[in-house]
Amino acid sequence: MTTINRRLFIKSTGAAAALSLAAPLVARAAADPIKVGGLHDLSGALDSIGIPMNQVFQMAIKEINDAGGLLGRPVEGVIYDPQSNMSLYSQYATQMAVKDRVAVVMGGITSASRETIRPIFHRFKTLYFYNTQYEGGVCDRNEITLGTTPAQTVRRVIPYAMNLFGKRVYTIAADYNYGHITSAWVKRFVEENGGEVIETEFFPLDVSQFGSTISKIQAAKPDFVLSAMVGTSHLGFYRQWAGAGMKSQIPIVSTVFGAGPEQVILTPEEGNGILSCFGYYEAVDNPTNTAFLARVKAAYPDNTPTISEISEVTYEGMMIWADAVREAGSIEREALWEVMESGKTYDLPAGKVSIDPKTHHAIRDVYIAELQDQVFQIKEAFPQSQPEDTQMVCDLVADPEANKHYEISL
Amino acid sequence: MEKSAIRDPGFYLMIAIGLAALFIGPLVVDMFTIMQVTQYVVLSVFALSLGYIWGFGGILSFGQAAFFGLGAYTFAVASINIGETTIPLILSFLLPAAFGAALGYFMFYGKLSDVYLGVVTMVVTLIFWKLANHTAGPEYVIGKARLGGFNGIPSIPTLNIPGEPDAWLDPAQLFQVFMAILIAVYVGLRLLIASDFGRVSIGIRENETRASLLGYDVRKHKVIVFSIGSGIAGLAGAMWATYQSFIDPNAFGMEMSAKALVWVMAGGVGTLVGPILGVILLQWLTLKLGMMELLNSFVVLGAIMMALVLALPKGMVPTLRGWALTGWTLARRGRGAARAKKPGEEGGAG
Amino acid sequence: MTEVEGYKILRTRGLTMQFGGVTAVDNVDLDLNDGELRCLLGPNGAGKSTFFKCLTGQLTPTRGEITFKDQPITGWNTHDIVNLGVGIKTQVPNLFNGVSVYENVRLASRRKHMPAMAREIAEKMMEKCGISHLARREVGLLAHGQRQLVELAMVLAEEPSLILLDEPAAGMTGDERDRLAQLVLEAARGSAVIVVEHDMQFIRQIAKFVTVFNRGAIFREAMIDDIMRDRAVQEIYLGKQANAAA
Amino acid sequence: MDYFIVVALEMVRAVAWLVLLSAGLAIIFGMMRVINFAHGEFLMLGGYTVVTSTHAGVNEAVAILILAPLSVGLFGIIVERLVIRRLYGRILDSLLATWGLSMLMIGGVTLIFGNTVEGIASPFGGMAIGAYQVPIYNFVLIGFAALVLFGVWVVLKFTRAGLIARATMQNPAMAEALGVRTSWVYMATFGIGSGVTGLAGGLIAPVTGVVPTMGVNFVGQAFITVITGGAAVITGTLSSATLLGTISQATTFLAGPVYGDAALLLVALVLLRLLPQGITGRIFKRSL
Repeated sequence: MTTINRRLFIKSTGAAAALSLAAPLVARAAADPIKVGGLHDLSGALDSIGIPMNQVFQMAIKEINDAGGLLGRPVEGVIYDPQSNMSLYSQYATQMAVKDRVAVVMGGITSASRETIRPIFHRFKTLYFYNTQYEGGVCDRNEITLGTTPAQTVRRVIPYAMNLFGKRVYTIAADYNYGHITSAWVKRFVEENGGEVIETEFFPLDVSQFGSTISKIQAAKPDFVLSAMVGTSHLGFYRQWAGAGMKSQIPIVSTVFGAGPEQVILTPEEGNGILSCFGYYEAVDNPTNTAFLARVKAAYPDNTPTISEISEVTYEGMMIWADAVREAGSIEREALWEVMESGKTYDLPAGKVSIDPKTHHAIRDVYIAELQDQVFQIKEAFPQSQPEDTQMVCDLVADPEANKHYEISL
Repeated sequence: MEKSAIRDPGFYLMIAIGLAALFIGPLVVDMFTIMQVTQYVVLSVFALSLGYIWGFGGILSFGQAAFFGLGAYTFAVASINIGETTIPLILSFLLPAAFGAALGYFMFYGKLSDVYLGVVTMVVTLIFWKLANHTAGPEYVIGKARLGGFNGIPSIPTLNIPGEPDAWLDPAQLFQVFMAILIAVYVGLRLLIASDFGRVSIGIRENETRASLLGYDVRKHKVIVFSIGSGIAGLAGAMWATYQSFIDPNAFGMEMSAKALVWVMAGGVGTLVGPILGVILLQWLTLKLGMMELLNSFVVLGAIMMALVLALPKGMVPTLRGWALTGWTLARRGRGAARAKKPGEEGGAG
Repeated sequence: MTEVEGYKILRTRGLTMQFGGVTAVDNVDLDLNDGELRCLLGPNGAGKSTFFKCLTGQLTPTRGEITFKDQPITGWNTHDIVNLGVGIKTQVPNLFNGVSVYENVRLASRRKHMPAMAREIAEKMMEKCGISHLARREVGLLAHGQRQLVELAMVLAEEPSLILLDEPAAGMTGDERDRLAQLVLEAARGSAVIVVEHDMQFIRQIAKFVTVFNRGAIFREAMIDDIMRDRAVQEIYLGKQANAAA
Repeated sequence: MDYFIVVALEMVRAVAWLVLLSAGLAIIFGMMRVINFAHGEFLMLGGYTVVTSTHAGVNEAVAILILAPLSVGLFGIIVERLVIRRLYGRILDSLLATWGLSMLMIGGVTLIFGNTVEGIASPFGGMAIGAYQVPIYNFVLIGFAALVLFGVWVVLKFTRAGLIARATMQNPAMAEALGVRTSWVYMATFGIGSGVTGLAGGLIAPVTGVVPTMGVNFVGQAFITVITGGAAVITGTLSSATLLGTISQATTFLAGPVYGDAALLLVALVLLRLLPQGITGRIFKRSL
């Protein structure tokens, strides 16, 4: 058993003991499950990301129940499949908040889906955990954001790569919010470190042919390519890059590669050597993670998901929430905020995580890793990185009513 | 089909059902259901826009989403800038209608027809979709509204009472207003179809050559029909934007156009009730499938669509009508066997 | 060319229609007096229907000019030509199949008249063509002869000054044909009429001056009796075009 | 200088790409007037055949050139028998039915293979043109695009089967009267169209991400190419692919991929306005 679970176990048995002393009236309430919502794409374009998240989400529920549930009540997952469709996101979010009256919701993958459902949960006062690495800037006390933001990742990987390869950078990015903001951060960090971004190119998410870009990159002769390319169409870039024999000539650094199952879809020859930066890799070396991965394997022996930051963080979300419920002895939002804002540090598979009370974003360890034979090897770790970007625009302590997604301008 | 609306009992039945839902619905049904039904109402208006131009004008558009999206974005941009919603709602009808007229002029005066017409409308939709997706950068701002690219425009205001920008409608009121719009669109289209203009449109659908050989300007007629349909689709887009309080480029998506086709097709081309039924049935199904953790929603939905086309090629409403008619005839024949055969109805119709 | 004097309501000069390498209408000069009833004869493929299509703007001629009521209408849109006063019954009836007979005819009369008047005219024309009892039937379900009458009623309801009838008698019973002949003669009292027909019995009932088409060009123009005696005309009808054309 | 060679090569590759994507669709649409909305998923199926069979140890070339066209062609025949056959002459119904099929296929492939399958690397590696590296595989794509068009041309022009197919498409009733079993001709045509699509799917597998939803990205381009080309399979596909491919690629080089896509769509729009029946509806009328 891992540390966190041993601790959880003691606490929950304590809670159970306390409950058994309580009046029979409470015992009846014990039969009522606490509902938790899971809103991940299980079909459609994003299912390859959503399905592992959902698997881990279900596993977390099972673990909580095996440890005796919460407040003496079992936890029940309410799972809907928004089918990679924004209007279904908004419907199911409403349904979870209004009809199912879930205590908390984990979910949303793209920023678009988050901005669809976040206002709904805000309006109906349903606690919401967004567990994806994203461009930063959400300022909403109702949302707990555990994924990494550019100030945590880009800031680390840029100097690392510049040290290794050189100072001239060619940025290619997906043509949407995330890509634009990330590339702005890239430019800033490259310049802060005395380098130069020679070109920034944006690609619509449905572009799958990159021949012209590959020629242009060759003409520009950068020291490395920084990719913030997203989605399955953009995978074509890595293949065509390798196909042109460029892999051995110009290295690739990515801020987002490996959030989904990219490293498994590319062959080792195509993927080897790509550098990336996340808050979690399977290779993170601590006993909590080893045990976590073993449990994932045991829970899904046939279809073991590849765990990336996005699914590990979903697990984190459930664990942090469960811990707060136990400590607060309540599922009320306000009580849980108080626990989570206390600066408590959680010992999780990804390392030590705490929640920044000003932004409700995670302060967490960040890793740089290199892909070798479809597995990321950790090169360097940066403990306790702050979500500095969101901190620039958001202070929930001063303004607890904030409800906005800031676009951080640089 | 050409039965005058004023004489058709079904017409009054539909209005009655609509009014009943409008007034009684919020009293007897819970808030969540009301919000769900609001969605069906919005999409029904959208389906009617295609049901009208296809079923009663013979214009098959694969790009109805272009106008839906245009209406939605118009409403979003205008309401964020103006700070109230009445003028934006009107604009979201007028602008798509004007654009529809322009595109219609381009197509019908160019004698495009058939599949080619479909593809041009589809291409236009794709262009909108691509451009809308390309507006992620901070330079794409209209007044106070950031277009937002792929992520779309969040925080679109809810409808307010005309003249009182701060009097926002609650979900039940929103439902009532939308229901009223749906009834108005339905009644408007029925009356339009029953009018001489509508009858000429039906004539054009039936035989374009004859219509022009009678001296009707087919091209002009089609442009008008197309433009009306575009305006209604735009209105539906605006309703969608305010209902969801956000809008993204998927409003311009192929899927949106295709869905409209499926609703109309499943419900029955050449009816107005059909598209509405199509929306209710298929949207309900999509929603339920996502909640059921069945195999995979796409498999089930795809199979149902194929089954619908193969089993009910005319759509639900005409098929049911056919069955009802056959049943009625059989019953009458059974009863009236003893009676003398009735002569066919004669004389002029209204 | 024509011997009959008077106001020429229709005039074509050098009218030519080519499809790729095929010349369907070849250099046709035709004059039609106001109020004249003209029959157009010729074997299948002689270009009569194509000629009609050129007159009504359904086809834009490759060369040549068409003048109707002193207006050069070459290249005009169909509906504009029709609105000048041309009504046509096409070879294969063009009808609004999904709607009733009455609605078909009313749409024709409604073009020029207000609803009440249109209704009256429509009913009168159906009566005239003997299809009142079919008024509420769906046109798509009628027999060919009945469809011909519906289309005729539509053309008459337009009250055109030039009526073009392309094989109006095809598919008709003897009674229907006699009635048709009466109708055509009556119509010709108010308008100019061109009739394309193969049915010789019918032609005899109505024709006076006749134009014969062959291979897209005008082959003969003469009074019906002369035409009937013309050996060359008989030959082209019997399919000996090769000799006759020489 | 070498940059211009690279750019020119890229344009040719873009044309070849459009030809490959749309040839199968063109055969089916041009000869049968059936719009196969599941065309993208047929490509996906070709890609999956290659990927899975390569992982099972089949030689890559065999998988791409033989297995992919065979299995997708066979699948096409089954689809034709079960679905398309009932919908001839009903363009719209067949469109809707195949749209359902496309969803069914996306869902079905996800169920069977899962949504993450390791792809195959593009063979042959790169070669140098001056200071530039280009994938040798580009030449393979260009070669096969030419071969597909040439093959279809030879079949239509010089074989009895091609003659029968052309006769059937021109006038089914007459062909039937002459003893042709038109139903078989349709089935074969659909099967061959599907097979060509399968081959294309196999050929693009090494350069794209093979995932169940990949078809969605291609189907639009394929349609526009085919419709812009008009009814003639070969000249239509070739002329519209050439026009659209070069213009969009040139724009991509000059202004970036968004404008490249937009240029492709605008050109298609203008062309359709000027030539409402597609390029071969007006020019090259008598071509195949």
